[in-house]
Amino acid sequence: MSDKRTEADIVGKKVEKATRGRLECNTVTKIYDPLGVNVLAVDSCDLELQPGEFLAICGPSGCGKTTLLNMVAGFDSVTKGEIKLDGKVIGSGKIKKLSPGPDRVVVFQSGALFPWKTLIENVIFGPVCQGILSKDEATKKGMAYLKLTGLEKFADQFPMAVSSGMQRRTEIIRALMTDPTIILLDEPFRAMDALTKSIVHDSVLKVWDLLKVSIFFITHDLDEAIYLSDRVFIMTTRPGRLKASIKITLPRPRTPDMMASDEFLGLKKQVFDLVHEEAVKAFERGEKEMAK
Amino acid sequence: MATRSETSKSFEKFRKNLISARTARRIGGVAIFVIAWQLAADAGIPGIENVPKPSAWIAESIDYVQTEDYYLSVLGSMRRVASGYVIAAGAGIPLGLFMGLKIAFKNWTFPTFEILRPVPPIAWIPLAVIMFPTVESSVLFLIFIGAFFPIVINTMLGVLTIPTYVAHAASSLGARGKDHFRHVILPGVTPAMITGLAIGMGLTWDMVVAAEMVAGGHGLGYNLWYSYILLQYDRVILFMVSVGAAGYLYSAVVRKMGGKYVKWRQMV
Amino acid sequence: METDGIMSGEEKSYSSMSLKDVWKVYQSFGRTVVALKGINFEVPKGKLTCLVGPSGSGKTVIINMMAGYETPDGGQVLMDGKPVGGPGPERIVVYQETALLPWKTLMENTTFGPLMQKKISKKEAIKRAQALIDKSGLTGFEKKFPYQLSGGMQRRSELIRALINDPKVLLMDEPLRGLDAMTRQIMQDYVIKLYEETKTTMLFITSDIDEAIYLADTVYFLTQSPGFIKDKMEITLPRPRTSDVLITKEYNEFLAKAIDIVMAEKEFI
Amino acid sequence: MGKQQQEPLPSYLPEMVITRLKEKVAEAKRDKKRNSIMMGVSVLTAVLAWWILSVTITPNLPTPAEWMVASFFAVRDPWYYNSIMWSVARVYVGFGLGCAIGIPMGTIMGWNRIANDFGFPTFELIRPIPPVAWVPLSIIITGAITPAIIFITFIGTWYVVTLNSVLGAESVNPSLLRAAKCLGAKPIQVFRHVVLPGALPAIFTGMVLGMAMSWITVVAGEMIAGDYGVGYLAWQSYNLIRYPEVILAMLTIGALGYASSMFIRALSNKYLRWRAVYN
Repeated sequence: MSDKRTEADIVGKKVEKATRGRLECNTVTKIYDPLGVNVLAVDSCDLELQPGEFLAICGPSGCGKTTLLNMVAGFDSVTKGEIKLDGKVIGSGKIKKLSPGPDRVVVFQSGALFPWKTLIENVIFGPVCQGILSKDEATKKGMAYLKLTGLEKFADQFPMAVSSGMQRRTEIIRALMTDPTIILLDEPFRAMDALTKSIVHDSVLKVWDLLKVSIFFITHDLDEAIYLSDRVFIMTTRPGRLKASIKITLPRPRTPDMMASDEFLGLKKQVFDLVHEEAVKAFERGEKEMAK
Repeated sequence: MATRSETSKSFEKFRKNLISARTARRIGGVAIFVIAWQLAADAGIPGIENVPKPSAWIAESIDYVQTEDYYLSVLGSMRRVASGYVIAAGAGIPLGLFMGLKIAFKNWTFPTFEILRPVPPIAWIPLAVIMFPTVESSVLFLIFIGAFFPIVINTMLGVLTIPTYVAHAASSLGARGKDHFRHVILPGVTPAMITGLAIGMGLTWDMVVAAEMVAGGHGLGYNLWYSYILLQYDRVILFMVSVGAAGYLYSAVVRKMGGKYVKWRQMV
Repeated sequence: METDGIMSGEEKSYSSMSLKDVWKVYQSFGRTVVALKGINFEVPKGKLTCLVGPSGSGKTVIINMMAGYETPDGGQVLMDGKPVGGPGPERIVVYQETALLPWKTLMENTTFGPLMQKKISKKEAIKRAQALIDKSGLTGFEKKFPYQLSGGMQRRSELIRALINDPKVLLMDEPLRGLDAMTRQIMQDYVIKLYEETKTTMLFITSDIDEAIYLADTVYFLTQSPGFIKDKMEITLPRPRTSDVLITKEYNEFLAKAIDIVMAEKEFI
Repeated sequence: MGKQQQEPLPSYLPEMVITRLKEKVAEAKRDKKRNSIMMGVSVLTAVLAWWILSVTITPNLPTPAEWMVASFFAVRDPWYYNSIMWSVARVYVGFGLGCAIGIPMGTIMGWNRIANDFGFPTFELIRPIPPVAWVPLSIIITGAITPAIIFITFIGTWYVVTLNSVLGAESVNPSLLRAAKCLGAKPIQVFRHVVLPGALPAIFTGMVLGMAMSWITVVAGEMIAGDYGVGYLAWQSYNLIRYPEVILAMLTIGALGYASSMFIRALSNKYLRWRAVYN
């Protein structure tokens, strides 16, 4: 790309104020019925995500975070209650037909790049499939995004031939290419070593700041939740209920050394106490369940 | 909060008819196949018209199955496959283990083994008939060859694919020599060995049918070819189905016995 | 957590280990890869030492050499001053992937060491194993196979399988990797309690800086290949350590210092 | 390890390490030499065993010397190549049909539940019947020898390829299917861009097994009912008591089988390049 325009121009000018991406969950409930013993997985969750907000959900394993995300994404049906995105109902007790769509894209925990497509082919898959961009328009836009996160050198590599950090950044770009109103991150940085994690965090923050897209992010790691998000919701162990929410007052843009600041420590203490007792309860119940 | 009974009852109904819908489709699929066979035979499509119709075939087969002749041929083939297979397993497993464990032994035997392995077992038929005096011994040898190569190669690969960190952990805990073999190598190799035994069993039935058709004597393969010569087409199909059933039974036995030894593996 | 199961009878004698100017070079297809470039570090007796480095920086090679599965190309691996021989029960490794024998139940795995070394009778081995199993909260799982245990439980069974042999040094290669953050936190406390009670000499390898600082007395920093020890940090946090030390000022100063050391390697990822 | 030019060793390596490296290289050379000697010994022992067998226990087995001489002439006879052409043609037509029908059928059955319900039970009923057992029925249906042999080769390949395609399609990572739906892909696009490529590794395994099975069925068909081809050549040589040609035909069939599976493996390496793992 010989022309000298900065990537922002190609990617679209920096969005000052987000206008879309308002997510509302009112008394959302999910009841599973494996083998006839019905299990209350998510118990009347009320949640509101403002346009362009970076929201994190923390909670022990098996507390229903992923179920909530699946309901918002349209992979799981909602038993009771309603989920609205920018006013349009995308999930409720009445809607049985599941319809995941490009307006709310999921980045998966174990990574879901198509191994048989190169990084650039992965990135342009969304717009080309929906027919909103021609192949070379999508490629130009895709390369601009890859350049933004330092991956343009690896555009023609296959996912398995690049490091996990690079795979994860490509997957986030692939999600952004379809101009979603909201991005759902399902513990995408799990089992990454500290250094790779901090680099991927910076890429996410840089891209979020540029596009102001709403982000719904579930994780186990408290530091990550506080460092990245504007608000942190704590979920109780099963059945998952939203127990409390903490406003993160750290200034933007965030830098790694903020993690050692007193303000960060104070927030971490609050979140830590809320989550720790839930974690121990879940841990004991988990062990007993295995013992049967 | 949704009342428990209301939601679970509807879900119960949903789950019950979901299962019945699937079984209905499955039976439907098989029924369509049989009806198509019946209609095609009636309609006189060039190839199919001299194939017996299912209705006629079932009637004819039921009384033939009770005859002693049929019973003997099934027993004959099954006995041959069993004895050939047992010899192949008896010889194949130790050889596979040795090739996996001793590099020198592997270098000595593997090249010859690799030259002979691609030769399809069926191609051994003429040589078997030349080398072995009686028909029975040559058919037995052919079944042995059919099962021998898969068992040896899979057992050897089984030894080589035991994870190194498990073997390391065992040796650092003090397992040496005979203990290391009994507690690490043998259990570690079992899944691959069972795969080899299952593949071997599949091939033996191909071998026994071909060998009996060519070298003959008695047995399902021989009768299968012989009924074709005598234009008794419904017997041809009956013997085909019997070979399939016997093969399925033997494979199930191997899988069942194998399953007992791999309880520790996650049922993937 | 009383300690009768581990401290059985005679006083435990632990040893120290050290690496003196150790080199490891691999040659494949004409290319020479220097994995370790003159490594020097100490695992002092009765101390918990951590080694931190990005994934793929030769950490596992160091553990394999200390356990005796590989030999260094240059320099020496010493235990109490003497060069180290082949693998043995005095230096036991706990790996990142579970190295429990998949085909043996939890009880059979735990008693495997003593039975192989034929030092104590089967009855005595089962008694000691049962004590360890009860203490690590695995009661009731004796007959389960490894695949039936959760991640946290598999790690604890590996630790007790090692401890029943009273190893002189316990080598751990990223044992908590892949566990979710909650289980990992609880497992870190378990390792600390284990160390503080028995004072076994331990080497704990990890790619997580905050885990290393929380656990260790000394932390060594290994660079991307060619791997060499870039820096060393003495952790003076008080013992016994509990999870509220994570929120103290002092802990976070160590953390900030460690982040700078590690961040210098940024362009490799 | 091919003869790569040795890259210069990094300068900062101390003396001791360089000598150790040289030792390792020398040791590797010695191992390689010992292995190749072992291979030679292995082939020699096989020939020796064959010679002893033919002299003592099974007299009508030709000695290696007889075999060499007879093969020398047999290879000149055009009939030999004619038979190879016939068998190869039959295999590739049968194999081609087996894949052309098996792959789409299997992947669709693996991906779509309704298709699976209708098609799979019937497939499972027929599958235990060994392909060789189809010889008589295929002659009845097709009427002539060559179409019958092609039909059973088709059956042999079709079984294995369809089964592996079903397993391949079923084993596609569900997150990939969800990711594609998330990105707005319609069902057809999900099938073409995710299910088919995802099932490809299993399909290629099926093709390798299918190729081996098709050689088994073609040889069986030619031996039992054939008039041309390598299988017929082997059986005919037996009838004409030309025993060395029997062994030659056997080894030829082995070589043809090996070459065909190499061809399929080469094909799979081209299509599965994306499987090369990091560093």
